[in-house]
Amino acid sequence: MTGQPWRLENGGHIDRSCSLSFAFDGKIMEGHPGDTLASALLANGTHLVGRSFKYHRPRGIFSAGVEEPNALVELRTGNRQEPNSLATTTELFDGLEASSQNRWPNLRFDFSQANGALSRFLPAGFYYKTFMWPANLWLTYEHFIRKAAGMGIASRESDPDRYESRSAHCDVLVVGGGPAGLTAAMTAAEIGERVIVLEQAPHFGGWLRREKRTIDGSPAMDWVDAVSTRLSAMADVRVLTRTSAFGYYDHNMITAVERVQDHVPKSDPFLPRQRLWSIRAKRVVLATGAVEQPIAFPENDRPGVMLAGAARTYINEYGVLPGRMAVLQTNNDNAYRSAIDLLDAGARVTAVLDVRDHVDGHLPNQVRDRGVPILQGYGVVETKGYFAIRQVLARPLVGGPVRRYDCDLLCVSGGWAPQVHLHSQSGGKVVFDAEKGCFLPSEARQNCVSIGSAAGLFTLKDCLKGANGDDVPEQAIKPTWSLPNAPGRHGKRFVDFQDDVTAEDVALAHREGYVSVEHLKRYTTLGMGTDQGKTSNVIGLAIMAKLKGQNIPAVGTTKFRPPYTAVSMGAMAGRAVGHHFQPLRRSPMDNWHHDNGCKWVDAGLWRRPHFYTRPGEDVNSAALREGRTVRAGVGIVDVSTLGKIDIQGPDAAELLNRIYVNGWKKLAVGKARYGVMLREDGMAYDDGTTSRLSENHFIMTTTTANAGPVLAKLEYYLQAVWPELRVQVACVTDQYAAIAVAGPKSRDVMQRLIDLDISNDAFPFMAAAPCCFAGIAGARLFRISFSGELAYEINVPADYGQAAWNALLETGREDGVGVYGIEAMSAFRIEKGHVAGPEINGQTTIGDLGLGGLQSEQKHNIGKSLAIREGLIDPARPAVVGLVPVDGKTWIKAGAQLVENPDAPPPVAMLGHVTSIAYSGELNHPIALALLSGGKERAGEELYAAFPLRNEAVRVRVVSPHFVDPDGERMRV
Amino acid sequence: MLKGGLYPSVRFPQMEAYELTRYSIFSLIKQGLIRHTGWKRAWRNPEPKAAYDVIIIGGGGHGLATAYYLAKLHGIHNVAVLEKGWLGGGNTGRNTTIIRSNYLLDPNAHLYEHSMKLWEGLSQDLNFNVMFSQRGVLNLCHSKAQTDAFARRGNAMRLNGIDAELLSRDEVRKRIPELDFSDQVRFPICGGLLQPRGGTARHDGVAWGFARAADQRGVDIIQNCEVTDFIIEGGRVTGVETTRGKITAGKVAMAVAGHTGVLAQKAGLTLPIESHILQAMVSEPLKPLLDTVVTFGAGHFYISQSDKGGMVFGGDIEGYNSYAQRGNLPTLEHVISAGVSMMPCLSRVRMLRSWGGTVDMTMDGSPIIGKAPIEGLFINGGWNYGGFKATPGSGWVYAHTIANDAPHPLNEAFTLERFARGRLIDERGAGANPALH
Amino acid sequence: MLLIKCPWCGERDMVEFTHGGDATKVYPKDPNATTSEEWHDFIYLRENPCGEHVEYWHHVAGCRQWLKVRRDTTTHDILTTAPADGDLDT
Amino acid sequence: MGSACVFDKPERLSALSGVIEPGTFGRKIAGGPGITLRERPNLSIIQVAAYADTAEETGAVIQDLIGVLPPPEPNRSIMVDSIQICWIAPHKWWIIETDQRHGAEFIAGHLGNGAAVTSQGHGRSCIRLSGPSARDLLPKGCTLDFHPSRFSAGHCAQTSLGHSNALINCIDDEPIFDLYVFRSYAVSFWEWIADAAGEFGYQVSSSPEHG
Repeated sequence: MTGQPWRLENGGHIDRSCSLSFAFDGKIMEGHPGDTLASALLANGTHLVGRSFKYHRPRGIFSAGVEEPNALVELRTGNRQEPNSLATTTELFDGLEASSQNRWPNLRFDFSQANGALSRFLPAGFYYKTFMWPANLWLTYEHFIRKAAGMGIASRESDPDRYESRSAHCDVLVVGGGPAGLTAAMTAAEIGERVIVLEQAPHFGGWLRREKRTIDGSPAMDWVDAVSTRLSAMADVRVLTRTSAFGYYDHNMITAVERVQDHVPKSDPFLPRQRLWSIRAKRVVLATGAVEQPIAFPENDRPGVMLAGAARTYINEYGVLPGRMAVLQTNNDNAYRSAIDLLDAGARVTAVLDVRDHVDGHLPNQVRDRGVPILQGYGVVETKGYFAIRQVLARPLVGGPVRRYDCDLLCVSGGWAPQVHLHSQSGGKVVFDAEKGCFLPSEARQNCVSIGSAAGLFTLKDCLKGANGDDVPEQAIKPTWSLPNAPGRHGKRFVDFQDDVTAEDVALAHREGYVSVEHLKRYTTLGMGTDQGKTSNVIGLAIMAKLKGQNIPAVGTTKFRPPYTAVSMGAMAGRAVGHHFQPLRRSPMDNWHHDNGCKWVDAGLWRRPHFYTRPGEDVNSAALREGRTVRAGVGIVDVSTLGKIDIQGPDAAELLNRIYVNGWKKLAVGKARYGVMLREDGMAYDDGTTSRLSENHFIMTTTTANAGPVLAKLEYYLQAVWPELRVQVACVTDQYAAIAVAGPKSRDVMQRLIDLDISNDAFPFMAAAPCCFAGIAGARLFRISFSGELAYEINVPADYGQAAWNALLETGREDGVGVYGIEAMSAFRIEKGHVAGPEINGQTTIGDLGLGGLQSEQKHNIGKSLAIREGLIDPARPAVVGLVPVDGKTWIKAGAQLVENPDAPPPVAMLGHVTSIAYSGELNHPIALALLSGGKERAGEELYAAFPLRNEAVRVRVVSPHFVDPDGERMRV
Repeated sequence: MLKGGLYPSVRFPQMEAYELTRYSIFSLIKQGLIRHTGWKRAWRNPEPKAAYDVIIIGGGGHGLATAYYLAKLHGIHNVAVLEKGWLGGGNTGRNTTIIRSNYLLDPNAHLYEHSMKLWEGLSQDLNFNVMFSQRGVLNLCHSKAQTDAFARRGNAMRLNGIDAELLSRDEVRKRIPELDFSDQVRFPICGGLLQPRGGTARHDGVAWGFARAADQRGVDIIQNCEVTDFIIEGGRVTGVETTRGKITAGKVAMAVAGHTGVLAQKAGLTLPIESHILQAMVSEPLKPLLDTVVTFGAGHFYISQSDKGGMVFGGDIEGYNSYAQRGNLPTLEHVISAGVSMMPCLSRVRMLRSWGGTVDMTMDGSPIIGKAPIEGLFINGGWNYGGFKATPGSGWVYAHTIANDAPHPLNEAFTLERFARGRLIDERGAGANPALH
Repeated sequence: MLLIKCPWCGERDMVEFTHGGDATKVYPKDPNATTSEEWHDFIYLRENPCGEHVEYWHHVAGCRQWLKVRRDTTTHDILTTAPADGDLDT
Repeated sequence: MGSACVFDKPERLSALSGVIEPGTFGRKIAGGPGITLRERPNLSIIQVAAYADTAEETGAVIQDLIGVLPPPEPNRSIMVDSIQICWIAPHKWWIIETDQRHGAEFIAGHLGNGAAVTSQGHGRSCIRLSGPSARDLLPKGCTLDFHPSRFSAGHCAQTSLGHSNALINCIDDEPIFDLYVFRSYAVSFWEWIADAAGEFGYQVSSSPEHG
């Protein structure tokens, strides 16, 4: 234990009565509740926390917030390891483990620091200019480039934590809980509006936490506590801390991430780690504050170089002294507050370097009165030290002798940049203010307003309402972005610390013509780091403007895009991951299938029984057995997933006429008919049987996949195109359980369960009727056959599905009834040459599918006119055929391509492809359906089903797709 | 079917003498010694001339590649590329940089494979490292039906002379153990279709490399010059009006995918194209985590890791017409939940940036490259999701079409007329619905 | 995130809707008297405006009504909405 | 034949039977669970779809049969003893009964061609959500505004809830919400809502024979 040598006796919003232990690079240290990892490290005297991206230069804690470019660590370990975590915003908790990244073997001795020595050969974009010879070595070069690049190491294990998202609505959303935000929130809340306040930090107060300021004569934090306590107590106000607004989307939708449990050592399993908020606000108030900007002077990246505001934040918020001997480089009065706070905290301030030629402000004079030399018109030209800064060399900007100042802390301030990100994301414009030297929000696109320092208003007077702060007059800032090297010197002036982009890199980009803002960014990687350039974009822009001899607005600024701060993908995904990625649709008999050894297959969101296993069986043998049961006697299959649409109304038949290619007006009540519908462009779309239950009442079936789309299409045509048709459609897919009962004995079994005469005369093929089935009222019976056998389909209200299923198994036992899955069902339909999904694939016409004859000439239907285009009636189009292996035994693979000579050199002419395959229990050999150019014309020809992916080519003979019972006698008996 | 072998031979003659420094490790060291003060502009910044043989509208990858191949292969040097903003500022600089030629239908397969062959020598040809990295593109499949469909595509690729491998679940697992192979998964991985030669490239570098190489061959690259109208005389395009004045030309070629519809309207053409938003995202930079480009088969998600270490990923278009270059949250949420479901360790990885690009979606999901119905006007657009990977191939065939006033066999199927004739190139069989391609 | 005003349900989030495409493309009133050019135009050609776009949306997770929407494709502002067979300008 | 209907009364099984177990789950909350869930099985849902020009007479017929006028304004519901009537689309309603008192055929018989009547009782599962945290649970899967001033007794809405399409009917300001989802989604939906409710602590009460 080190005893926190840099911790101050008092001050700060930390709890000294309690100690938390944490580890950094394996070294155990202590901090207090209220600390961040960064403040705790500083309390323990640790400035050096990381290495830069490219040159691997030692880097220290630079800021005290989300703008931090250097202090990135790997937080936690194992399946919770999080790379690139900001030490400056990570709340300390007991047992926290963190380690430095992008160094090997360790932080102090990093092999890659050699890059630093080579840095003169590694300017911006160097990789575009080399690594090209020999060409085949690029992957090797790249291997090493990749290893060197990247920052932290991500876990390769599944994240054990849970996440969730939720929506919220309010009249006023206030982003930022500083003085301006709290004031705005209270103003809105007091007139009874629904208010939500978001604060990214753990506590309200914003910059007031980091300063020694008073409001109405007492410490400013008293005011903050009073206001935030009052707000929290109000009924229609929701205050969220640890919640970062990161995105501003259309129609006043703000997204934010609440870090619910990132700060606790042990998480509650019932709470999410993080929660994504989508907040729809009538009005948005952006009180997002400002981020202090540095100045790019030579060797400005040593550990111990810190933003002036950050230095006083560590003193005032965390009770930590960031240095005992400080130098300050500034261009504004505000930064002198840091000098004052350092002096009050017992540090020495050896000098203040101010780029302004005449400094006579209220704050500077306080510093001057305390004996600190203020060097006017001075700038840093060099710094000494490697792991920590030791000395600052400064000289007059107009030239002159160099002065040296020993120090262990160099505070820098180049003024403040309002955080206009969300304003810009919302479509609002930003304008550059030359006096203040920063971009300000201008006209908004959506209903939002920026206030406080986010709007460039930096005094308490600008923020408070009905309360008075202790503002003091400030002398004007002198916008300054970079300071020159001393003559003959070439110290690196870092603009983007994380990505090692220097002022010289910006100059190179200018020299080579990459002068537009976007080119500058992309060529040098300026602002592309995890900090998104919060302390570097404006400086880079300013340097480019100077080089181009233009002003900053002329060069422009890059668009701000979400997220403002990086968001974990888990939070974006919420609950919809893994098993819950998509909902699972279950049939009414799902439990039975599950309990009876079925293997599932996904069909859209549904799961369907693929086959039912018995010991020693695979899918093929199981399907064969199930099929034989049907052919020999009777079997039942769950077909509940097929789409069912209830169609009623005087114009129902007319609607069907317009939707399907075939005619429906003449269909008799109590009859079913097979129908095919086209897509608007004339391609085959969907098929199924539709039955007429009464004059004005039809029940349509669709494929499982198209149930939703077909209903939406019907609604579209009825509401938008043919509103004059009196038809009502309703989805009843979930209302009915559907069971197909197939096999020569199916009638015997069904007859015992049903209150109708279902003899062939009374209930012939394609008959349909309402019925009472196994005591279940409201059932519907259809004599349709997908299997080609004598078959029925029975629909019962879904809650009775299991009862109906049981009744069939019960009653059919003596007939040896069996169950079958869709593998066996698919084999039946292939034997019959019935087309399905693999053939109706969106690329085929009804002609291709052998269904051209269905097209009625008497009427128009959707797609009919475009179906006659040259390309859709070309005789060379692939059409459905059957295939059998010439050797009578080799399986043909689905997805094989049909060719004449598989060994020809590429490109090999492809005549078509194998769509569906099965082993025919009836014929005792493998069979297949295919789409083949020329189609039936080729019957008898021998081709190859080529499967080069497996180096196979099966010799096949083209046959009719109707393998079994081509005339369909069986289903009509 | 192409006659005389599948692909025109793609050979790279030695570069002509350069007036500018040739990029190499040696020039880099030499410049390093003089602190890189000797580098010249990558391309000139000329004032537009009054007239050119060919004007190319659009300074993205396709436009610049077209200019380059016009100059290099067809001896047409008096060419201007007019860019309304900054080079590569459209979809060239906004895509997820994936390069593949794993297409089912012959016209697509041939075009993209030709492009792939050009990619394979591009850095050397341009003397600009575009970092084309052939780390493989893997399409995951999650059902028997999907496996069959992938097999159909993979077999077609092989028969067309394109590399493809069908991987089993275990082979996929061996390659990328970080994918979700647990029983907690909604759509288990059955296997995948791999194109080993597929990969990624540095998108900005492609635009800059073509720009520099075209510039060296005399092409004028003119940024901040927006075409405001076409000059059409006697049914023939003779030039364009721009924000920097009138410029006449023998031929005018559009290469502004994303805005093809808007530009074509200025010439009085209505196209089978809708503009939609496609979002992409990148994570914070990580040490190498994923070596292959992977696409999820049970949702819209594809991912690769950039050389800088960022996980680059994207998904589906927003589904509503837009030029806003800004997407919305639901798509982002779906894309990311698909990603985390596919690769659970991504859950703690942070998304650093997300952005949107405006893409041309055609009514059959395939591009349009060829002569426009107006004399002297050429059209190259409707790239849907496929624009970046096609860049060199597109420029190559487009240059051929412009130079010869007739399409090359590689692009003759990609006409505007194919829609009326029903000769669609509908890779997915989705029909005239951009949202489904 | 778009907020779409359903003529019946009021403003609802886009997640409840699906986009139904260009609503200026109207299915021919007399299909038999429609030329192949007109069909081609109807199915394939799009004005694809950069600005105001009249389009269909389907309130698929809500009242399942189709609506017409006038929306700006550059800003995503929704200007007016109406029932699918209604008039956007009244 | 004919004999078929003398089967013993077949068992009506809801999609959630065997899935829902009574008890108290999730976080331990002082003052008891914030959420109470129970299934309302065996409902009869009669969908009545009229046309613009028959909406009024249809409403009148329903009023005669049931004793209350179906709400003409969108997204409103009404309750008369145990019967709920919800607006689900222009001139389209759901009549939700806990017993077969009226039944689809009966209502259809009185409406003739003026409206289409469809049974949906087996096609939906209904979960009754109540408890002090109910208004905080729903936003975890839904974009609607559940503030009491915006969604109170007599409001209903169809929306997307936890990745399922749902009808939410607020029947009491206590608050009590009835959530209707498609039967095939019911188990997934239950998994979702139970998981989302964990934070508040939730109790599952056993379902009565009828909702």
